[in-house]
Amino acid sequence: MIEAPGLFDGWGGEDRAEAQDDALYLEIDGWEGPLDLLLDLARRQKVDLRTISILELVDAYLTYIEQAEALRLELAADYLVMAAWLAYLKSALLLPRDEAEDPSPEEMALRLQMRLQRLGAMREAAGRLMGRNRLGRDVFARGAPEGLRVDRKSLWQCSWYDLVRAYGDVKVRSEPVVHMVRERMVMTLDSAIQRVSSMLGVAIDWMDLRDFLPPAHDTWADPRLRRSALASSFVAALELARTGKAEIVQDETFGPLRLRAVKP
Amino acid sequence: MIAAEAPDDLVRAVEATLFAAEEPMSAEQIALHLGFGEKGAGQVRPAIAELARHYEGRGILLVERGKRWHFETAPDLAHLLRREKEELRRLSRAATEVLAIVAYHEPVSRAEIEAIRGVQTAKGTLDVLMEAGWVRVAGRREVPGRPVIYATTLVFLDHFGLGTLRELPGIDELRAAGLLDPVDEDMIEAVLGPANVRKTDEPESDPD
Amino acid sequence: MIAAEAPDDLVRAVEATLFAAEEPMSAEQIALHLGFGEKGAGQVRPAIAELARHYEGRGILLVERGKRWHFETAPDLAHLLRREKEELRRLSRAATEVLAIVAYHEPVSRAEIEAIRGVQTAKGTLDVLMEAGWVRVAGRREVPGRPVIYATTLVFLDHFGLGTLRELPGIDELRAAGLLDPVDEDMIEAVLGPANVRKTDEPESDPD
Repeated sequence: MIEAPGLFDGWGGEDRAEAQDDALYLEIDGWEGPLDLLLDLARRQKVDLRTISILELVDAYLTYIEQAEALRLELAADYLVMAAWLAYLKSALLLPRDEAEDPSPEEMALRLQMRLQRLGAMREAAGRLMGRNRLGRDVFARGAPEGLRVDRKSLWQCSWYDLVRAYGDVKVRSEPVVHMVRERMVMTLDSAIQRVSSMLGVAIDWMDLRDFLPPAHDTWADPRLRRSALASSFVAALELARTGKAEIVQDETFGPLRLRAVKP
Repeated sequence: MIAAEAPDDLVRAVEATLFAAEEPMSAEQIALHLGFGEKGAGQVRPAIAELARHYEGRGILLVERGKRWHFETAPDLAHLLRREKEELRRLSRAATEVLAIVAYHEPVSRAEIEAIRGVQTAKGTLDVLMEAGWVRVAGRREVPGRPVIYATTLVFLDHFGLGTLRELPGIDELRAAGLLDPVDEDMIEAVLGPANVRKTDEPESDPD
Repeated sequence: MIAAEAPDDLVRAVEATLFAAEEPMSAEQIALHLGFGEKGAGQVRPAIAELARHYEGRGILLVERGKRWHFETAPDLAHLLRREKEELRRLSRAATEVLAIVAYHEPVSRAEIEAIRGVQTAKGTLDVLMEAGWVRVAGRREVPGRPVIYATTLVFLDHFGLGTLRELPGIDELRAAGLLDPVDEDMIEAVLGPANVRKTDEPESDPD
């Protein structure tokens, strides 16, 4: 467990301050950026971050950067940028105050100090957090829990009516579809040809197709049978015309069809 | 009595060790784990015994199995580990149809059910009916492929208040009860002869 | 005294349930598991409290972590039980710092984490913390750019033995000292070199 020191002294986490001074100058890669380095330098002053001298801190940072350069260590640009800014801050702090300056050097110094405090606080908090008794390392949950399981069991619901109705639906749906056409009386084409040709044989002049139909009484009164007879007689007339036994005329569209025999 | 209230450090250590252990531990293993060395079993045994006494009557027990100790749920509470939760669920339409077909045609294979329904029947549908306890596998049909055949159960008869399957209404009764009544006009027309014949006689009057 | 010796059935049931559970359970979850329904938490809470009392001073404790309860070994026995598990990889300093920042400031965006640390945070750092199950994405902040914000998880509380985030070490002092106040962007600019100094030269750019 990492010993957690006082909250505000800025010390925490790994105790790198114990490192030798010369080690410090070879450790440039060990810091996570200039703020981290500044915090480490601040810790070396061994004073509360709230009362730390920013001027001393700036000096420490600039000295460090100079030494690193003397050792020809490659410095990341942001370290140099920070160095330049700190040099500017230092001169602003030392020179007579320019009232127009905004923000004032003191304010900038204060902000830097506050940032270091925050980072220091989080670093220390991280140390204390990691040093807590941790589950799986210091304290343990039950090694072999039986586990809880809830088996969801469905209680299926279905009524007698649902069942029987479903069967009815299946039967209705799966019944073979049969188209029923009732047998009905018709005049066949053969009988129509016979009737028309025999009537034509005795006719003297043009005859309307409708006159070839049987008289409309008894069975032949049925309009459906009459329609069949008309259709069959028409086809018979066409057939007789095709075989050269009759000729057909129609004076106007949809007008009456007239037939007469072709004399051989 | 006081010991039960404030166990000594050894008892506490044994308790924590057994609690955190992933497998049952022998007295020797516990002793070794707590740094008593190989011969420390004698020192931890009284602590184990005290723990076992302490847990008597509680929700968990310290039990010995083959000289090794572990905590387990009290037997009378074992039902808490595998709890069953019952949910009322309405049988789906497809499942109801399949159930009806099994009832009317049993024993029946899945292919036959599909032929009657005119649609494929998901395997899960029959599983649901078997889970409900209404349908059972009744063997295999002795035809090529030896398909599994299904039949209803006594639970089915009970649930639907039937003495035997013969009490299910026949097709004529279904019709009389209006259970074959139109669901779909066209379908009905296809089935109910006379109405159709009349209609086809007057094709002109058909709006279709 | 007698109650401790012979716990009632509810206490035993809660004890067995929490012992058997693989995850910490809330009072609601326990009530649900024991069949008290969704609103039964009030009925099981006294039993939980009695159990917690009973285990005080024993080798294992009933502890509350983020409103969920679980048994764990007593912290003072850590020296006997401690194991450095391999899974418990050593976190990098950057990762521990980011974890602390998320915990003490949550919910917090990556930019805010970076503002506190003064360096860019590698994407992998947050990934490691999320993989460990300690940090989760907690939505987006409704500001321009809608940055993702991060927060800790219940697993984090479990792992570090915290009942709530209020138990984070030193959090009250840090808050009182203003060290957890939202990060002031302009303060960062003031610190981060010439480019920023130029910016802060523009008066009244500070929204505060």
